[in-house]
Amino acid sequence: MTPITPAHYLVLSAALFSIGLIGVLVRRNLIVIFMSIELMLNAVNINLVAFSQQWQHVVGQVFALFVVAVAAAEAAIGLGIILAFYRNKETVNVDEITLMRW
Amino acid sequence: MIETLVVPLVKIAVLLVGILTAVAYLVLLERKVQAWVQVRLGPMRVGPHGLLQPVADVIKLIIKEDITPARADRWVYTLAPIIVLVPALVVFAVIPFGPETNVFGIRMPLHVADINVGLLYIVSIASLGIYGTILGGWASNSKYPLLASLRASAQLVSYEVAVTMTLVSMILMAGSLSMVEIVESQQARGLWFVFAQPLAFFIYFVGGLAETNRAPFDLPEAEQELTGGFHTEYSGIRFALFFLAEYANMIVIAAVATTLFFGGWLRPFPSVAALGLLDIVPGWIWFLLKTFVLLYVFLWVRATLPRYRYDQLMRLGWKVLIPLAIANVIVTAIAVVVL
Amino acid sequence: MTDPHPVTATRTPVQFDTDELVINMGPQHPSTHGVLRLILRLDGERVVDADVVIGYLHRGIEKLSESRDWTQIVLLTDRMDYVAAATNNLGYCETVEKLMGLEVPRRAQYIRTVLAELQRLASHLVWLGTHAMDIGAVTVFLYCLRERELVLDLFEEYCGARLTYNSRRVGGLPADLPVGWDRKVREFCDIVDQKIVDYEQLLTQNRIWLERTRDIGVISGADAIAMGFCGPPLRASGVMRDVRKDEPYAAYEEFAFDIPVGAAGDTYDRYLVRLEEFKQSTRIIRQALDGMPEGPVMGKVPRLIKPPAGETYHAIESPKGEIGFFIASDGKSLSPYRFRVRPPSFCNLQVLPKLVRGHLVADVVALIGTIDIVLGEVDR
Amino acid sequence: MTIAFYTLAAFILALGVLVVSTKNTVHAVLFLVANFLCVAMLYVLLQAEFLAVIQVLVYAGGIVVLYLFVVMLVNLKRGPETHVDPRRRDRMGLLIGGAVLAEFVAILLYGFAPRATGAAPAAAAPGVGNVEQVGWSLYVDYLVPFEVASILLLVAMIGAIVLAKKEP
Amino acid sequence: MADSYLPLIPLLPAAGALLNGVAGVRFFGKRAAAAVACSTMAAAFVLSVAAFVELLRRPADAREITVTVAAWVPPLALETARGIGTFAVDWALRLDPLSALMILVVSGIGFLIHVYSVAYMAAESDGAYARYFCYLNLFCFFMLTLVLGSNFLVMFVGWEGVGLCSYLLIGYWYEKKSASDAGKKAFIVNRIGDFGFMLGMFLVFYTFGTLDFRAVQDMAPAVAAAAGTGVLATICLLLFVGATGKSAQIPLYVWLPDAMEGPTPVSALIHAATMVTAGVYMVCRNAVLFSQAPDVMMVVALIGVLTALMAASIGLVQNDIKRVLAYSTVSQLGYMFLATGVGAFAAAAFHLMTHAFFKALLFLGSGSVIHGMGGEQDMRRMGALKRYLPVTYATMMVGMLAIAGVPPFSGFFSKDEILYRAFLGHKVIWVLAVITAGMTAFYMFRLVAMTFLGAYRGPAFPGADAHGGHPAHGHDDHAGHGHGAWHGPHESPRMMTVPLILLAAGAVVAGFVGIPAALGGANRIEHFLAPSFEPRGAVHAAATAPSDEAATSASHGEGSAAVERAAATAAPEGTHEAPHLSTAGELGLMAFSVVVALTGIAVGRRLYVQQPGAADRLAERVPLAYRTLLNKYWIDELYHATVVRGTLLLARVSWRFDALVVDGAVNGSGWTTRFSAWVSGLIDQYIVDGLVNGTGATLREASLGFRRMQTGLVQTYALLMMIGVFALVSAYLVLR
Repeated sequence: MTPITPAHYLVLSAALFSIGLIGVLVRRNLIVIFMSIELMLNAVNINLVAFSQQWQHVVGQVFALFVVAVAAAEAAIGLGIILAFYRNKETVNVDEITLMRW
Repeated sequence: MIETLVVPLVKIAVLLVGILTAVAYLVLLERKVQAWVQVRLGPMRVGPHGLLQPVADVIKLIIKEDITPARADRWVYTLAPIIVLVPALVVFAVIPFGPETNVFGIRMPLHVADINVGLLYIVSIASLGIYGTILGGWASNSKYPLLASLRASAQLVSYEVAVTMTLVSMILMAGSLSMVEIVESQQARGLWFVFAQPLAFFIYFVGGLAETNRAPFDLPEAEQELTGGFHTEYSGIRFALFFLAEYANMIVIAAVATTLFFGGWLRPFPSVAALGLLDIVPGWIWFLLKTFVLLYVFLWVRATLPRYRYDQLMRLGWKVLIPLAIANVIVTAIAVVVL
Repeated sequence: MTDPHPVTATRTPVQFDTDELVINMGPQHPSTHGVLRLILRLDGERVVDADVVIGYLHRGIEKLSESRDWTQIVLLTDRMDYVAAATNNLGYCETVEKLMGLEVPRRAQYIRTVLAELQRLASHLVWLGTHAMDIGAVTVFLYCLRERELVLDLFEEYCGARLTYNSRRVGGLPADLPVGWDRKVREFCDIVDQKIVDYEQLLTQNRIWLERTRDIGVISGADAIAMGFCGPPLRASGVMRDVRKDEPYAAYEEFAFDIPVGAAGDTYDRYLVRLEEFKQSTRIIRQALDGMPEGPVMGKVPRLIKPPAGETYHAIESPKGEIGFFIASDGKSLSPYRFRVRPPSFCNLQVLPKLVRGHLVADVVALIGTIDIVLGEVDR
Repeated sequence: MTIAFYTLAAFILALGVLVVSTKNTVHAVLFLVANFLCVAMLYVLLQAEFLAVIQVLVYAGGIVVLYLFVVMLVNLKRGPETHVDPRRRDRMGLLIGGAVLAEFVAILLYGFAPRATGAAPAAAAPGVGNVEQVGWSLYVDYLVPFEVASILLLVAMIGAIVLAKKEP
Repeated sequence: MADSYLPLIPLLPAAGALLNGVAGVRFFGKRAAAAVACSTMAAAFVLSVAAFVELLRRPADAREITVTVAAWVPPLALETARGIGTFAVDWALRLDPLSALMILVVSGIGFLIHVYSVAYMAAESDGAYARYFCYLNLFCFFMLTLVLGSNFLVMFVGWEGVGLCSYLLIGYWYEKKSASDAGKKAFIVNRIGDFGFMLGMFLVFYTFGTLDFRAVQDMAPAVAAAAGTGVLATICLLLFVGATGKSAQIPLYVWLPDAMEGPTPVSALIHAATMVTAGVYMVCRNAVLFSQAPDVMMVVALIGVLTALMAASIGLVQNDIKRVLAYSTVSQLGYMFLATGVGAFAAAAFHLMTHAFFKALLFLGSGSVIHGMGGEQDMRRMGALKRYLPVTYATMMVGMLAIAGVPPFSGFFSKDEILYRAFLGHKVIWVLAVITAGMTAFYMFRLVAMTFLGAYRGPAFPGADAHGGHPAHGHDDHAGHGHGAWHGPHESPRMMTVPLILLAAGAVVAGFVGIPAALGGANRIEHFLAPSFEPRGAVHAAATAPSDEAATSASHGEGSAAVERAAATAAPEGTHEAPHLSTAGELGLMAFSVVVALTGIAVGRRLYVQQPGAADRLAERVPLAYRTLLNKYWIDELYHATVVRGTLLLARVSWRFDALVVDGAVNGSGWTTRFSAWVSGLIDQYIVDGLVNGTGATLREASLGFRRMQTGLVQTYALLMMIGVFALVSAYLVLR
């Protein structure tokens, strides 16, 4: 089998990214949307690690680490918001959350 | 090829069988210990002095009717106990039972795998255990189990933080994440880390108690209050799995404690030459002995201490243990740098 | 059946919250000392409101007594507070004697006092065991029951029964003490004194125990009186009230003993008060045995007990608190016109909702234990 | 090596699709966890053990637990999802997703940055353990970002607490 | 002493006027009003005589009493030619020979006329009667003030007052339009004159710094020397204009003939004796000034003689009895001015006094004729009244002779004096004067003849004897002032005839006062008046014994009038006419003038008595001359055409000018602003607003479009982002 080249990883991450993207665009449940975002972030991480491995430099992994940190923060805050919103509006259906419109 | 494939598999097999039997007999041991404490005999009926009681239990649980509550989420319902048990067992892969010894002519280290992120591996796998509790409570689709599972997972999460902090301080001491190297560093220093870090051990032990929902922290399962905690709805084999998982976790905590604090397979006072004769006893016997002692303490505590109330429990966790652990880390860090 | 007490309907939700739960601490709950039903409304862990439901053990003792003659009623009193049957009998007999104005021989008084104190010890042992187990200390429960076995043996030796003694007769006692009985009692007292020390070592200084009982279910003296507390819980709140001292009956005035009084009125104080009562009871028993006079055990009592028309009320200090008997007879019939009992458990139980409000679910269990109620007495 | 990669890749993509497509949110969360574990294993393949463990510890152990919590709290009393806003353009979303994917692949296949190096250099086994390397670079080269990240996490923590706290 | 009661003289009539005016109109009956009026006049006359006597008692050069009644204008600093002078004027009255003469004339004749009016106005209603007497008294008050005024301003008050009263009295019968018109005409013409007078007064003050006559006279020679005669000439000219207005000389005489509309006694008093003479008095008062301006004197003289000639000529053909007398007054005034013009101030004053007598007489006579004829004034319907009004006829005859200048009547002496002086002055003037004298004699005789002699041409009346000519068709008089049904001409009641008789006596006697030296007379009056005309300092030949003025026969002092004929040795008075004719010359002149008079009368007799129709025939022969004279040289028309129409035209023109130009300008500017506002409004509305709204509208439309993009769905926004990414990436791919 052909040796695994970083390209393979990139294709994989692109695929994963677009799956996440579709999840964000299509799904109605806010939490699923958040999860799709997590997927997209993971895709990015895969990319980073793949490049780090390709150029034998650990900076990719460090950066991936930071991405994970940010993802954690984002998840915390996002869920907090969902919870607060749910407490007031009793729904997580993104279609019903249309307050911020003209 | 054989080395890399067969030996690990054999090791794994041995490990699994060993663990399962150990767990079973641990249950018996607990009931015996508690009985003695309470001026009674404990199970005597099955086998001499009730020694076969665990076998009876297992058979009972397997035979018993396995009910799934109505409208419960069948997949998750069945998955939950498995999710709880698997991490408990998987963790053992990393624990070094003994030094390089030859077994049946093959020199091999008495541990399944030694990965340089060993300790981290243990912590992360342990953290997966939470899912089982939560999903268990959730899947049974009734009020009390859900409440209990939320409470249990909250407890686990908070104490996991404390435990991890103590491990960090140990890593500082040992200078490496790999379990084997930790033990070797203790050997090198000729000092069990428990004496160097008594506070860390205490926090680790209390954390361990809390993580396995035992003794003073066994509120979620408190029979008296919320009718049996999150595995009320379970019966039969699934309940057995939960039970096994609980005890397996106990063993894990004990095992990790021994490796980290009590010098793994090292004999007491490893550096003291005088006690050379103690070397006769092979490393892994010491390991098992120390683990047994710790387990006994687990059981002993359960029999005596009353139960913490939930909020006291959380307060203890967050306001006492975690700060202490962090302080400990800082102190050790300074100590390591200075020494 | 429809829920007789639609608690949820009557009380409007204080504040809309996603997870306000209504939990039934149902009749058959491990820590409810019998068939007490407690409907709790929780706000997360905190108890917002509680409603006590009783009546599951109601046998209509008071109504039954109206169709029985005066001596048969003694049997009924056994089954009220089944943990402390002796005190019930004593209370009932003394009330009838008071109504009829009978004179009870001093030896009977002394024996009655010994039996009452033994009964108090037994009741407190049961209380301590269950209370500790509720809070998690399982082993303490076993120790306590072990001691209680000794007391039951003593009673069995005297009146043949372990629980429903039927140990009193109007006017005196059914029989005199068996030979060597008092020696066994003295041995028992020594064992109890020694065991009390064990319990104190086990619990009194235990961090977790303190954590679970200190400042839990605090009741001030004034509130205690207002709410109708009696017995150890009342004394724990700092109110000096003991029927044995205030209105001495049987032979109490002849013995020297002091009444333990608590300060803060929380669960821990009640625990300390009852622990102290152990010591006082053994002390009384020893004094009684030492000073046991000789003489008949049964006063002059007409064959057919027909108390004159009238009504009276007489209270004695049962282990749970002040138990009072009110009997009214029309003078003609053999059975009482009206027989009413003022049970201490019932009075202490009514405080429970106030005690529980604001505490956590785990505390509810401890609080039920601390007021030491027996549903038999509550429901009658 | 390659077999592992392909299986893992398949697993990851399958789980990804499942996460996006399942109706039951809890199942979605579980698939997500599984997905993360597979990714962790992928990292191990890429000799990024430390990151793998972190992935398991932080992502699987922490974040998804949060999701599970929220899902449970939210699903407690919720009726089925009914309201569909007519202005949704799901098909358009799908289309765009696909188009973007095609774009990326196109870029990859037809060579991307002028300096495409083609074959990946042999994965030289580094003398020093991966964790040590990461540790060094993290605390030496990227100390400032590390501190900033810590502050970020602190802020996030405070924010989450404030948001989720019930009014007194 | 005089100065105590001097102020009373004018104030008494004033009191009378006030009483009559305020109370009379409502409460007094006829008798009371008349009594009040006449008594006050009588008192005034008595006081005047007393003052006159006291004056006489003083030495010649000290005959001057000045009384300051009250302070009038507070001192006011005004700039004058000689630096800042204080303009301070007091109510000061001065009695000196001239004014004494005048007050005598005014109060005397005034009193007689009052008596006459009592009867004449009997037909009036009570209110009107009282009103009439109030006006009359008021007139006398003003006239006395004018005469006694010691400075220009007091005189001017009187001046204006008399003008007012003349207007009131002329327009007495204000219902009659012709009367009120005449009143207005008189007043306006007088005002024009007064205007001149005022300017003169201002100039006087400007040059002299004071208005007091005596002061002015003292400074006159010095000022003349210093400022030159130019200033004085203008002052005199202006004053003279005032005089012509008041005394009806050439340009401003037109009002007098129309003034006849008033009741006859009024005409007699105002238009014969007093008011008209005011002008002459004023000139005499300022004799010193005038003498300083010889060329002005010449002008005065010329105007005087021309007026006399012209008036006399008109008088020849007039048919209305009062009109004839009016024109005769004008001509006689011309004579007076002629006298002043030639420097014969005393002669002028003398003629003024004599004229007052016989002219009043003639007027009152005509009044009784009119009264008799039931208001008929046209001579052509009179005649042969000699039989019916014998007294009136006699007195009228005396008056006629006096005015004609037949000796020994007063008219002769005064007129002759003037002629003499005129002769000395300028020969041409003298000739004209003589012709005028002739004419005067003719028309006076014509008047008497047509009225009293000849055949009766009046309306028939019961008891008319055959002698009456064909009765003229009934021309009833205008204004029913006849009393009751008219029973033919009858003599006036005694109340009217007595004053006539007195006046007739006066007319005769008055002349003797000024008999010229040539005739052996002492020309007393000239010496009496001399001090008034020379500057104080001038000493002239001491007058011999005080010439006693022939006291005019006051009605009550009739008998006692000491008629002394003191022949004052007429020392050449100080008037400085150059040549002096020998006595013989003088006598010759006198004779010549008598001859002229007699011829006039003769001609009149021939035309009217002997051949009644002769006059008419003469008239037909020279129709043009006759018509011009009849129509008064069309001067009225001339004035009307020029002045009246002129002003009207001027008014109309100025109105049009104002309307067109001024209004035009104003409206025009208004219009232009409105127009420009309208235009800018248009611009603003269409251009500016257009722009603003335009941009607003376009923006709104655009934003509506975008709004649809904002659906509020989070995923829509994500979608848009992704589309953006897709576009970018594809761009990257394409462009790389």
